[in-house]
Amino acid sequence: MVDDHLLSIVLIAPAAFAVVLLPIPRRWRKVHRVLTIIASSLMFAFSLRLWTAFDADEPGFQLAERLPWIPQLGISYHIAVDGISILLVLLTTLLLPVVVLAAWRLNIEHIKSLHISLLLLTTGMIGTFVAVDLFLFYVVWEITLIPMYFIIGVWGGPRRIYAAVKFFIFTMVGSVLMLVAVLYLAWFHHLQTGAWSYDYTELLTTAPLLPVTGGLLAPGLLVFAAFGLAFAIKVPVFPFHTWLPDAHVEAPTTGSVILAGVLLKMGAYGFLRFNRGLLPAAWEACVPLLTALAVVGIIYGALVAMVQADVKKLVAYSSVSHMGFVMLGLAAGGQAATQGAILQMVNHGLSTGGLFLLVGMLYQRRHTRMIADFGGLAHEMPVFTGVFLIVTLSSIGLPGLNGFVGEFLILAGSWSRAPVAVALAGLGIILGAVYMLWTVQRVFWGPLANEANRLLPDLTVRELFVMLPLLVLIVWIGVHPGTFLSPTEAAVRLLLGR
Amino acid sequence: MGTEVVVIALKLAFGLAVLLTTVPIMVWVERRGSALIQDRLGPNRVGPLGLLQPVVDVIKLVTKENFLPSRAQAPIYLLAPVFAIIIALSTFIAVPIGPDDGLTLFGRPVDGLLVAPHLDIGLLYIFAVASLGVYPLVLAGWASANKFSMHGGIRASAQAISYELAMTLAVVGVLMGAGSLRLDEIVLQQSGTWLGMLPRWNVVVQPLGALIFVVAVFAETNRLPFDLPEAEAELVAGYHTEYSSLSFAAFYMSEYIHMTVAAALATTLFFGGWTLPGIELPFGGWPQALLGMTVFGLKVALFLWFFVWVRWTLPRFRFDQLMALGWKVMLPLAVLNFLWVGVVLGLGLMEEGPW
Amino acid sequence: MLDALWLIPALCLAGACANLVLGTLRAPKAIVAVVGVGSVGAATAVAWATLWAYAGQPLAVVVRPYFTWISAGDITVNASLQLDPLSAVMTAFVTVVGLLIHVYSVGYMHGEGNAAFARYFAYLNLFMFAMLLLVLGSNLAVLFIGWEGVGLCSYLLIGYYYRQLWCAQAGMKAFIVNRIGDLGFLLAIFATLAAFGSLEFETVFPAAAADPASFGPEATVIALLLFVGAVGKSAQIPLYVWLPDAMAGPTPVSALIHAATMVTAGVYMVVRANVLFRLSPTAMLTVAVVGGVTAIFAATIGLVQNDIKKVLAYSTVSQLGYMFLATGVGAWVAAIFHVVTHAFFKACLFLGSGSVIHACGGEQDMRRMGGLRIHMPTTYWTFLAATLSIAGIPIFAGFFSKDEILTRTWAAGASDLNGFGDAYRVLWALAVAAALLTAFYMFRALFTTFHGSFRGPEEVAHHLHESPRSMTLPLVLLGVLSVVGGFVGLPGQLLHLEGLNLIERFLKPVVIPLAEVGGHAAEAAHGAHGIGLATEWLLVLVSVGAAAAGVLLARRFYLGAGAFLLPRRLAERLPLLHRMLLNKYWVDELYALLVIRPLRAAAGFCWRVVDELAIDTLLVNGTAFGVELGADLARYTTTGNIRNYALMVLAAAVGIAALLW
Amino acid sequence: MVTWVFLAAAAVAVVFACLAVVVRNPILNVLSLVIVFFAMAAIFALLGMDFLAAIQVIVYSGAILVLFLFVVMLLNIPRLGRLGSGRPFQALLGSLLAAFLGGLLLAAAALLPAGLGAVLPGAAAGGTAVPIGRALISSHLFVFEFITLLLAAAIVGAVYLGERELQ
Amino acid sequence: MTAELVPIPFTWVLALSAVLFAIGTLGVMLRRNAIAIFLSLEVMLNSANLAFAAFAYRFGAVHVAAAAALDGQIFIFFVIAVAAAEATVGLALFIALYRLRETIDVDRFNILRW
Repeated sequence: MVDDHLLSIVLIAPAAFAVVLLPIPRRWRKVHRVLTIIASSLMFAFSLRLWTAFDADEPGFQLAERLPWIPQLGISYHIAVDGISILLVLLTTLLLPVVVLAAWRLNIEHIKSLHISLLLLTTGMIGTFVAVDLFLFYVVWEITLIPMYFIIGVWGGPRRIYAAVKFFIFTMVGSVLMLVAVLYLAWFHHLQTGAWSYDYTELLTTAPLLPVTGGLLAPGLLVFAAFGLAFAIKVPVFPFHTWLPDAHVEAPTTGSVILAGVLLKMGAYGFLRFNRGLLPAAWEACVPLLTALAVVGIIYGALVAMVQADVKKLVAYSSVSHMGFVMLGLAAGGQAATQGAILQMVNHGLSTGGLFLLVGMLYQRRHTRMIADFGGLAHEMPVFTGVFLIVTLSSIGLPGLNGFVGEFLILAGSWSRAPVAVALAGLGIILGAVYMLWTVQRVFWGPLANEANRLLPDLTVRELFVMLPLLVLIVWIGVHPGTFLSPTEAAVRLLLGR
Repeated sequence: MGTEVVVIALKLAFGLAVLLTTVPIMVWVERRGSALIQDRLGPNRVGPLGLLQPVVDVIKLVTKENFLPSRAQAPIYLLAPVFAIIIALSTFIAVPIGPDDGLTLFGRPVDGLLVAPHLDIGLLYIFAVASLGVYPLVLAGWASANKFSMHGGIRASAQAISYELAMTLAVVGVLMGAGSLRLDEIVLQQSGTWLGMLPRWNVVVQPLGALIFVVAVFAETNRLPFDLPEAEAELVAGYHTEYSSLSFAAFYMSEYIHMTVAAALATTLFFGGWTLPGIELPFGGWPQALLGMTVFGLKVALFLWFFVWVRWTLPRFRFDQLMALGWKVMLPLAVLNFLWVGVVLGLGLMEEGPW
Repeated sequence: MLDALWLIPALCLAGACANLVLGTLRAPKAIVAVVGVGSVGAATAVAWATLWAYAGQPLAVVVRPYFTWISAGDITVNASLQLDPLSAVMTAFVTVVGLLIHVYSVGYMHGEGNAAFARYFAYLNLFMFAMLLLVLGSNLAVLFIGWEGVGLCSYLLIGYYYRQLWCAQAGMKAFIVNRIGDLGFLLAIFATLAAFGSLEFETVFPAAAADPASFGPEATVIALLLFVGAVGKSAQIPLYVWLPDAMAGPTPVSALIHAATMVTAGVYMVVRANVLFRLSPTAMLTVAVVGGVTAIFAATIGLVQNDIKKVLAYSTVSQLGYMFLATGVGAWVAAIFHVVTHAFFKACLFLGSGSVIHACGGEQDMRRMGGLRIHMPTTYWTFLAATLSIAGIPIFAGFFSKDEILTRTWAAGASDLNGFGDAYRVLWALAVAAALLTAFYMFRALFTTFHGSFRGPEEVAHHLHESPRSMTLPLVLLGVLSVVGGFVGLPGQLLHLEGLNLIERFLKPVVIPLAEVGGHAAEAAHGAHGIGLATEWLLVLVSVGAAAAGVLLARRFYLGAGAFLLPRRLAERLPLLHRMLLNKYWVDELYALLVIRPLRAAAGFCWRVVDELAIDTLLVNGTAFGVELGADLARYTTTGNIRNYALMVLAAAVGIAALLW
Repeated sequence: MVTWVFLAAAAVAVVFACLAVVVRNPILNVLSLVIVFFAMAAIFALLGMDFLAAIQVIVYSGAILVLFLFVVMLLNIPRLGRLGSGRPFQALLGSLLAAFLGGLLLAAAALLPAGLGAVLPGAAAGGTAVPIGRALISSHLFVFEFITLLLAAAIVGAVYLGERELQ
Repeated sequence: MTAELVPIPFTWVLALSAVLFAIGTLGVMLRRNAIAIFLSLEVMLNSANLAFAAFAYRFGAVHVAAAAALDGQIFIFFVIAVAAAEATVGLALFIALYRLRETIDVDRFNILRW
């Protein structure tokens, strides 16, 4: 029974649990916390079951569930996982208990609503990764928007409303175009086969037939652009990234972690799944542009991160840079590069998520994120420093930690296709070391610069437990990435082979 | 065509006569009854037992000046009492006063002599007309250009609207039992016995509905304890403060006609109309009709006495209490009755069983 | 025993982890020391046992794959270790020097707190792990792990005294400059992968050697990129700037990482990839030129440094230049030989300087030392032995290796290697000059530190003492090795005793067989040097002469009655030159001007102008403003008058009705 | 006879509708409308829709217009402004359009093939109340329930709007 | 089952509906008082009802057998219900507005204005 509907359970359980939380009075903060942590851990357990039930050698969709939804239009509730999405589902369910635990002591209003938002968000995010029906995909894609909007707008920093609205409108602009593209694909499918369908597996037969020649207004290119814009904004790719720093800076730690950890992946996932999978011809035509944007993003993000005064903003811009690597891997399109890009999504979720968590812990202690307010923390908080350093090293791609594996595969896979791009992206690696280490330098090393930082408490046991899963995975992926690479292999091969 | 016209004419004449004579009688009953209750004599000088007192009153009224306040809206002011009478009278048309099956007149079968025209929407018709009852009061109150009148008018209509709801809902219970809007069918449905021994009257089957209906009817007719629209202590005489002479008489009459109609309705809906519990008459035709009319008349008379009795026994409500009672007690109770009838019907208790 | 190969680095890693835990528990130093030294000791024992077993066999290449590290698409990278003569040599001296320095550190770092002490040993163990991984790795990727690992440890150890900002900054500088080189290495890995489809040494190099013609261009690219990595790690021009600053770390760290082992990783890597280099004359020449220029360049700076560790640092840079010069002329064995001897004498020198600094209470400026020979004889004698060794005085270890390099360079010039004979001849001249300068500044350091009279403050003078046993023991051992270390590479051909050169014989399988298959010109220069015996003896004389001249000059300048007078006068005579040398040719300032400031300006431009102004304000909020403006205009149609609206509705209704008509 | 009754009712409806729109005394407006609705009820009855006729009277005359009357009295509006006052141009345009629309509809009615209607056979025996009632709780149940929701919402809204003034 | 004919052409009913609709529209266009506008609206609603009735009367009998025979009447029923709801809320609004502005002259209300 459980196994038959495993995917549905993983997908629906968070939302269902949000409903369970609804009638509990919001003053029972502890009850909310305990229940949510139990529920989120349970969800993670379910997703682990998903992982074990998953067959890595099967390239196509697995554990599928399909129910007619609006049969007249060929819309169905069709969910399934394949090697590309399983990792991201797991990342999502892993980060949920982590952020709930991280927000444990947070003395904020409406903890109940925060948890409900988080749970709904989780359903949306998982849905994005498991939806096979494009209409369903659009719905869950938009569902993620609303809780995130609230998380930023309600629990955020001083400019939260601006940031939330910016986030919302940016994403909305893209996703509305995406809806148009989805409808167009269904219509085209109808034109070709006489049947309406929004199903990815069926659109695969017709979408590649969209003509891409005939100038910039070729249907294939337009659909590609519509999808691409939605995903590019989410990733974010270079010129569409300005919502990210604002959103990250203003969002609470919880939001930042989820935003960086999962939401950005939705864009890259979309690129791979839809732009690459459905429109290979248009993809080929756009590879130079994507590569260029990816490289610009890498260097640009790193450069801008370098001069930030706010740690969170710095990490946000570093996300732009890191996601540039993912985009580069996708653009290169080889087996290795693509697998690397998927792994790098996970890596980025872990390391940047970890950085946001750590910055959040620091913020909770000092209520500032300005680098200038710190200095010489290493002596006061040695364990914190150590953990921060490990996550930093993971972020800058030290071999033996996770970041390296992803970057290695991406760059190695891209080399034969675009050596210049790889070399330029390499500059991004150097700059990454520059800004991250410079930050570490200014925050942790040196004499104690600010008396307010004296005797700051070190990591608590709870906080250590928050970081522990991330650290374990950082090392695990770094030392034995095969665990996480092998499931993606067959699926990527199938996708690229089309 | 011929007999129809005759029947209609007869019926109208009879009804008019009965109702119009009821009014003076009721005035007398009321005055004598109040005296009885208050342990005094009441009018006893004019005629035997003061029976002619109403006649004298009428003469007095007719001879009074028909006063028109200077700022009154003349046409409305003058038309309001007329409407009042018309509406009161037209309600009665639909009420069946006796069994008319097999009746012949001048050798031809007549239909609808006693059971008004077999109105398919009978009950709805009554509601429709009753709902218009507010207009004369409001218009009179407004047209008088007098704040007491105005207030009285507004009170009257607010009260009427409020209690109409409860009344309608209570009647819905009756409708459910009968499965018809036709009043004669409702009456017939109440003949016979229920559960083997009880009269099959709706008051027995759904006492709550009957209670609500009766209370609501009190409010509808603006009788004590719900006579707030004309509470003399508060509003002089309410909406008819400024009226005199025949206009006043019209209002006065309409009130008593309303009362009579209400009594007739209550009888019809809840007390078996012209039927007697458990008695199957061995004869039909005119004797049966006459007997039925007598029974009906007696029941109505008892109800009218009940009206008087209550009026002189209970104190007056405060207006907010009145509204609270209407909305917060009567309405829910009416719904409860509604449910009760549903249960009774659902359990099959209304059917003729092996009782 | 060979199966225990993985134990060698693993033991060190275990030690590091244990010490990290001990550090958080603030365990007593004794335990930490036992764990720290013990783990490295065990690793050393295992290593030597393994080597013993290996040496007993025909010197085949032993590859031990453990698991697949990365596998995606056509990229497969194994986590595997390899034992061949080259890695054997490296392992041998790395473990020994590492162990000695661990022992030394127990004494040197005694003043630290428990946590800091444990942290130190954790880092040091971790370094040993990374370094051993580096030398034992069987492919470029594993090598790269070690490569970055040692870089990390270097970063951590340079910034060990993190509360001093400049220490931390030096660490960061080291890491970032190294990163630049690492990028080259990484790109080289990608290029290798693209060209050969594998990163395994045993796959790539035979393939390249087998088909030199078709792999020529790739080899050039790969070799140059690899060399970029080596330049970063081994502190060559232009990326040498981090090494002098790296002296901010504790002195044993300088000895182990920044003199003996890590910085020679570049040389190791180039030698490892000698097949590829040999396929590319351009790369060879580049390596040689960079090495030669660095040797003389760093030596000139070393002339005027007053910080004893800085002198040693520049000498390290200079010596590394020698090694690259050696690789550049195809003297692979000589390069490795010099790596080994350099490890001994430079570690000895650093430890000696550490001992001195320890005695002087942290003072590093030689101008406030002097006459220490009396107070700390052990240190003096070991230091002297190492100085003689580095100066290239015969019998001492450095003489053999350095002489070998000079000879080979000359030979390269003489045989017109790859057609760049003139360049090699110039490089030889530079190398000889550098040898002279080396002898000079090393003896300058020796004389100013140990001879004459003490010039420091009085209170320090009272405390001058010999270092504890745990420090002197390694000193003595290293001193001995500085003396006798060269005997493994005796230039037998000078005496017609071909078998004397043990190291050459040992390393031959790494260098020669492949070349024989390739049959390349470089081999001609190598096999018989291509020069006559007489010339060789002459060259020996020249080099010894240069060294002697340097020593004598230093004696003239810094010893005796006229000490320090002559140099001061010289400095006054040539102020520009002196200032230039003192300020290290203003290279740091130049980098700040040419790299760092433009970078920051570009970053600021990107942020303020591109991000905030162009994209966010103009495009994003501009669009929003446009919409708002349009809405502002459009809202004037809403008059607020309901009847107006009703009229519009009616008009629309009529219109629709008419349309339907 | 039926025809004449219809014509009479129609005439009454039109005349009083005009009065309801034109007369400046709001009470008279409401009363005129009452009469219009009565005429409508009559027409419904003529067309065999007795249930609707009753409902028309109960709901419109008995409830809605009473409410209007209430409000008119409550607000004590003395006299309405002159017809079309305030915005003459708009009034002119509006009347023209309204007239045009009316003409359009009339023309449409005229162009339709004229035909006599029919009263349902059921209407003769037992009225339409029962079949409509059955239809409401069977085939139109959803809309019926939805209407109850709408009414509930309207009540809540009205109560809210009224309550707010108290604070 | 044959339907009982009534001698009223259904187009007459439609025509009456059209006339009433026009009158209602005129009222909405010409009146300034909110109540009066509302009354006119009711006229319009009723004219629509009448149109429904006309068509139900004309075509309802055609579908005697079908359940749709009563649809026209049921629609009128619903329209009446909606009108009731509308009147409730609308009048409550007017009262609220009146308390706010002491007038219900719609020309005096421009709170919706730009």
